[in-house]
Amino acid sequence: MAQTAFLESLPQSASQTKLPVESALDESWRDLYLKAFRFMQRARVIEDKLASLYRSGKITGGCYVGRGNEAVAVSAGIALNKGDVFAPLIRDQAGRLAYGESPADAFRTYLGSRLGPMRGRDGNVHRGRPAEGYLAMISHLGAMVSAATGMLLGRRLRGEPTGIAIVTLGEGATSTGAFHEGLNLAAVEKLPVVVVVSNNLYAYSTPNSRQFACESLVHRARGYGVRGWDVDGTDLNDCLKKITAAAQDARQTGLPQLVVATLLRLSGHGEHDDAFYVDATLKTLPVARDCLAVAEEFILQTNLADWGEILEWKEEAKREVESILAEVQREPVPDPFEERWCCLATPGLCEGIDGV
Amino acid sequence: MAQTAFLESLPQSASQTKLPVESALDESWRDLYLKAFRFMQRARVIEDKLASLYRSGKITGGCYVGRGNEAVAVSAGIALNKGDVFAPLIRDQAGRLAYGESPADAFRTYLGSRLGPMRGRDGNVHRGRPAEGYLAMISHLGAMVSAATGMLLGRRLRGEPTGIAIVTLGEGATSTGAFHEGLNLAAVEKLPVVVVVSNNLYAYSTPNSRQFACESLVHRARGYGVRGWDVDGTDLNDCLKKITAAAQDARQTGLPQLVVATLLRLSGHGEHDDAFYVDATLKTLPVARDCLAVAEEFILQTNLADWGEILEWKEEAKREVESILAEVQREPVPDPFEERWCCLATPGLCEGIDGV
Amino acid sequence: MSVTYLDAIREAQAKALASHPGVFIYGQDVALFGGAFKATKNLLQQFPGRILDTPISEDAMVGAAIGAAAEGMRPIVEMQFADFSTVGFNQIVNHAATLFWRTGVPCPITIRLPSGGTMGSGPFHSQMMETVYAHYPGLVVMTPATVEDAYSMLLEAVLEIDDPVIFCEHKMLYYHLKAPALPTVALPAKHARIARHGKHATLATYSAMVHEALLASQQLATEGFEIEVVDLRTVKPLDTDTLLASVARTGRLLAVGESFPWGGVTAEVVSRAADEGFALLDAPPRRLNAKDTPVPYHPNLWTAHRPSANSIAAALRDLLRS
Amino acid sequence: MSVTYLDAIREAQAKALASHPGVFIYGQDVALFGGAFKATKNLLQQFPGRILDTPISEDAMVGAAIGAAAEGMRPIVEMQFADFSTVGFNQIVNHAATLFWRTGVPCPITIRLPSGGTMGSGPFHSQMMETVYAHYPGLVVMTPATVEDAYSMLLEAVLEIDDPVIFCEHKMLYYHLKAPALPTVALPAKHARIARHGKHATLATYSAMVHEALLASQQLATEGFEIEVVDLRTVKPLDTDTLLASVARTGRLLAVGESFPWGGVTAEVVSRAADEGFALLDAPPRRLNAKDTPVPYHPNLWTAHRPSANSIAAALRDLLRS
Ligand SMILES: Cc1ncc(C[n+]2csc(CCOP(=O)(O)OP(=O)(O)O)c2C)c(N)n1
Ligand SMILES: Cc1ncc(C[n+]2csc(CCOP(=O)(O)OP(=O)(O)O)c2C)c(N)n1
Ligand SMILES: [Mg+2]
Ligand SMILES: [Mg+2]
Repeated sequence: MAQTAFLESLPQSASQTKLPVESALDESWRDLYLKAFRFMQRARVIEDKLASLYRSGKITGGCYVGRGNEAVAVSAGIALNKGDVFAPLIRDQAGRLAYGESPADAFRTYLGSRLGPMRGRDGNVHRGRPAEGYLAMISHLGAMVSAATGMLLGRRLRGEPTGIAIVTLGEGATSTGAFHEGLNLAAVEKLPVVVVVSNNLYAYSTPNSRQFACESLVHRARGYGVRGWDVDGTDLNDCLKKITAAAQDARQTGLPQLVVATLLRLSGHGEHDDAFYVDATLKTLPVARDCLAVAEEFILQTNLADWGEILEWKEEAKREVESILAEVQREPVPDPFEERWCCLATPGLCEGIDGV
Repeated sequence: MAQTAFLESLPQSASQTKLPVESALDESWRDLYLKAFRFMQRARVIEDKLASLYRSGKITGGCYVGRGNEAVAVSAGIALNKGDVFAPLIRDQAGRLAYGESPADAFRTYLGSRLGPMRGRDGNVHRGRPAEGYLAMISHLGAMVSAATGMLLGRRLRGEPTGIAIVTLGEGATSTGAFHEGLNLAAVEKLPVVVVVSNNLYAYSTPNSRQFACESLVHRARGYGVRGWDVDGTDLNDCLKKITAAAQDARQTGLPQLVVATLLRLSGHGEHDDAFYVDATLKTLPVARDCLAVAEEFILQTNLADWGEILEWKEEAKREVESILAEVQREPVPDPFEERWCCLATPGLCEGIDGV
Repeated sequence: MSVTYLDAIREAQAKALASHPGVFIYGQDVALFGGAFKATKNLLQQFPGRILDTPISEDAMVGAAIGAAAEGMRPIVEMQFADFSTVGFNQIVNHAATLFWRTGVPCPITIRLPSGGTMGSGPFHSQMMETVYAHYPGLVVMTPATVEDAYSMLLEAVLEIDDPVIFCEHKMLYYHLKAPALPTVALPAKHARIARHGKHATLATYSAMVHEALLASQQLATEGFEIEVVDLRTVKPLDTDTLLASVARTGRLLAVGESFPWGGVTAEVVSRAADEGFALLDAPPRRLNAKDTPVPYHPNLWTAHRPSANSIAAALRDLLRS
Repeated sequence: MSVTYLDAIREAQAKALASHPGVFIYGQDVALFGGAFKATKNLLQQFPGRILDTPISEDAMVGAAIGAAAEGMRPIVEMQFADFSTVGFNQIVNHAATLFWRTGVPCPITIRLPSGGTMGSGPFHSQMMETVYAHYPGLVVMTPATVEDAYSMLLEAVLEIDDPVIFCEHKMLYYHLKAPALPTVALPAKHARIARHGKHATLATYSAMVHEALLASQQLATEGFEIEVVDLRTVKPLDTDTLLASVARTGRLLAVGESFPWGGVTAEVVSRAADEGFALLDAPPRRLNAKDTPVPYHPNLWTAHRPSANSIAAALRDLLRS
């Protein structure tokens, strides 16, 4: 797997997560941290539930979780304001929650509820509400970068404030032409699009060594003329600090940013995948730390909360998620006889339907 | 056109073309320089002829010349050995000659001769002889990067020496997804593909400001993990030195290289285009120097040859080109009744032709 | 004064820009340069800031248009040549075409494809692409053949249709096809049009081939046959009613297209006629397409590659004899 | 022991790798992982260095395969899903498909497209793409329906055909379709096959729909009608002879496909039959396709979206009544 050089380039011992001194004393930072943590916790609960629905055959198709990616995801979601554009991908449950998505929508989309945003037409992680700035990914990786850019472009052309956009991707998606064209376009258009790449060391089974040959993907930033940010994806402190700073920079300068976070994917590619191919050595390195565990430890060490509180939050999340799921399971699923089988917005143009 | 910042970033006075001291005394360098110069001269003669054929209506379709790009092109062609892979684009007449293409093939392809490499099926700059490592570009920009990579990959898989590949592109082509995927693939596959970008400040009418936002395209090299070379495209010395060095490096390391040469396109995009949109200030800057004139001056200054010799070479080239053209004009053109109208290599599979 | 097909396209865009603040034009060399074919000439001066040059990034151009459309804009994307839309193919067929159906948010973008063959343009600057786009649900595919249609259908595409429209404008018609003036009334794009009335056979076609068809019909008229020429105008949706009504009058059908022969409009037309209009047909319905090779560069080959008035006339004679 | 359709694909690749040193496999996750569907499982161990994982770069994957093919290799490109080939579309239709015609250098690459719908796969992991590829000159498009064909046609594609082959393998058949053993003799890929003999109507179809067609024919048999099922096997070139011979026997034709309804195989089949076999038809030739929307995610919708044994049977009854 020719991972050796890369392995050596990774830190061999955990860079002690340090409480930023300025922040330790800063109440609003503590609030933000705990808020983020609780979204992460909740996302993990939701995804554990999804995985168990999948295992029990209640989800048709695939099931994808963001285990290990929560710190990055939540930071992206938290950095956004209402009305900002968000284009998440498969590992962003925590970010979706932080951005304001109802926990119900995950279940609705996986279970195909007619009341969900996709109404059973599209499923699992392919969900969003574009009318609210929340894009629904298509599967083709990289495609959302230009779409998010276009949303901001549309706003600017209309003379409105653009807000910012955050688009998330895996490192594998950086190999697509769409990623390149999209980021370059955002740079040329000088639009505040923050592209957050989670380099979780694998794209499905493919290691970094077969994905790119540069030392770090963050070195790509300069080649697009955008600012680059190198983030420890296992450390919520680092993620929150840098991703919110990148978002802030985008807001202030109106310019794109490229964030590259490093972490290890702590699941299979999907729940069908046992990830046998993951290098055993990698799993022993700091990059393999579970960001949720790291955050828990940090909270305890710094007395942001005690163990009881953490457990209580988790229990609360579980109760809430259970009850939401129970409701969603009672929601109506699509009825083919009620479908018009017409996919055009314009009246009168559907063949065989509109009398055409 | 928001070119201002960019204009300021360009050198405001001609960086004195200096004869590299080591080279001035080096006979083989002088020979190389003069050889390159004569290819450039000859390419200019061929392209002037093509342009006049175009103006007199003898060429159907477009006509594209490499005026201003000769120093880059010839250096690429000269850096290649027989059997190496060459994937030139529209401004590479000089490089094609240096690589070994017969001057007749340009005319044959423009005039659609049945004896040309494309037999009237494809035209103008879309020509090559892939069986000899010489790829025939498709129009879609960027597409040739991965194809050239694939040729080397094929050789390596067969256990043969790969040789190197040179792929040329304009800066506009760097905005394509194909360019990005291709260069990244070459880097991942660790194949000696030299990508030579001529940033001639315009892509058709589009200035750099609407094409990319980085300070220099050469900064992209690091993001692919390849070596980058920054070249003055108006100076044959610089082009020869760095492009042959890049090729040499590719041969030695087996790794890709990214060369970015800067110059101004000294023609319209095609002969139909008067290039009214080119910034007048740009034309006064060193970047607008005609590489052929610069080389002439250098030759005279350093006594590599005298004016009489230069003129005689040009006249010789003219005579030769005239006579080649006269021959090509007598060559047969395609006859639709002799065409099989079958585009498959496998016998028996063409619908309506092979009894299928 | 007369108006060319190209003028009509420019004027339609000018009118659309003037009528709706959400309209903007996005493409390579469309701003100061006015487009490779000058379809946007002077629009930048009239509508500053709304005609934008893009990098050579067809995927991102379409992607950005989709995003802008989701925000209520009505972008026009100009492909420099139809052939280059293959590089934006994914965004068109998988993103633009599915957006409304998936999310309920309409995607009103118009993608202008300078299409079809002209001499010496070769395999990559000559293609017709209506076939591949019409295949995908969620797209409307227009193929105007006249100056009037170039104008009114483009206006309808940009201002009235809330779905992605693939607007296949034929490069052969740009400069040569003229009309006395821009139209003031218009047939909705979804209706086909009888371009010439006749009774002996129906010739269904679209885009530049309409003119070859009319020439062929003139030839046939001198031989005593009245050919009814149906200009399909829009190929998705396809106006089967007008087609069948014509076949009902004539009993014979030839479908002509400039695309490659496998699949495409002629297959769709003939198979609809055969299915829904079987009893109306007095003879086998026929097709005539370009040949099954890439579009050749040399004029000798190019002329033989695509249907022409002569080859259409020959096919009609065949049809009338059968 | 029995062999699945997927086993057949793997074994064909193993045999091709063993037979010709120019064969290699290029695709995402094909090496150690053995492919998203395990179509290349264990091949890396058997053929070290010849099964290569690629970055997520469909355009470059195909481009590289073209270059390698020009050097005499015979690459197999695995798309992770057929749907993702849209991103490599340009290299396939404009580069691979034109190489031989333009330069005289053959381009023997096989592009494997895991195609078609399975429940819960949604709009972007379910598509059939034979229509768009068959439209382009220079490509051969295979759509095997059986374990035997998956094996022998893939072998023929990789080893014998010197042109780019789009190999549409159906994901629904991967695990469930079984045969007792790999075939030892094979019908050349360009020939259609009579999958069931009958006399009352011809049902022409391909890929997974062959099995729905056979089920529907069983239903019809209990009602007294013998349906002849023609498995087209390869849709470009299309075996018109076998098709017409069947229509000559039955006088009736239904063409069924899982693709979107506009254009495509069913239009090509019906229009060829109507043109070349008009006199053979006793009733209007019919088509049945998927619905004209993206492929839906939820099983309720998905089941209704594509043709099924039941909807085919209904269409047959209709056809037999007409
Ligand atoms: C263009 C394209 N090709 C292939 C795929 C199939 N695919 C889906 S996810 C995936 C791996 C993605 O890896 P990465 O981008 O690193 O994200 P991660 O799953 O690691 O978060 C692949 C290959 C796709 N979705 N799009
Ligand atoms: C994918 C694609 N889109 C558009 C075009 C049309 N086109 C041909 S050349 C050109 C400009 C190329 O500019 P650049 O790459 O800078 O090369 P230059 O002409 O300046 O040498 C364009 C837009 C194309 N060939 N391919
Ligand atoms: Mg990854
Ligand atoms: Mg340029």
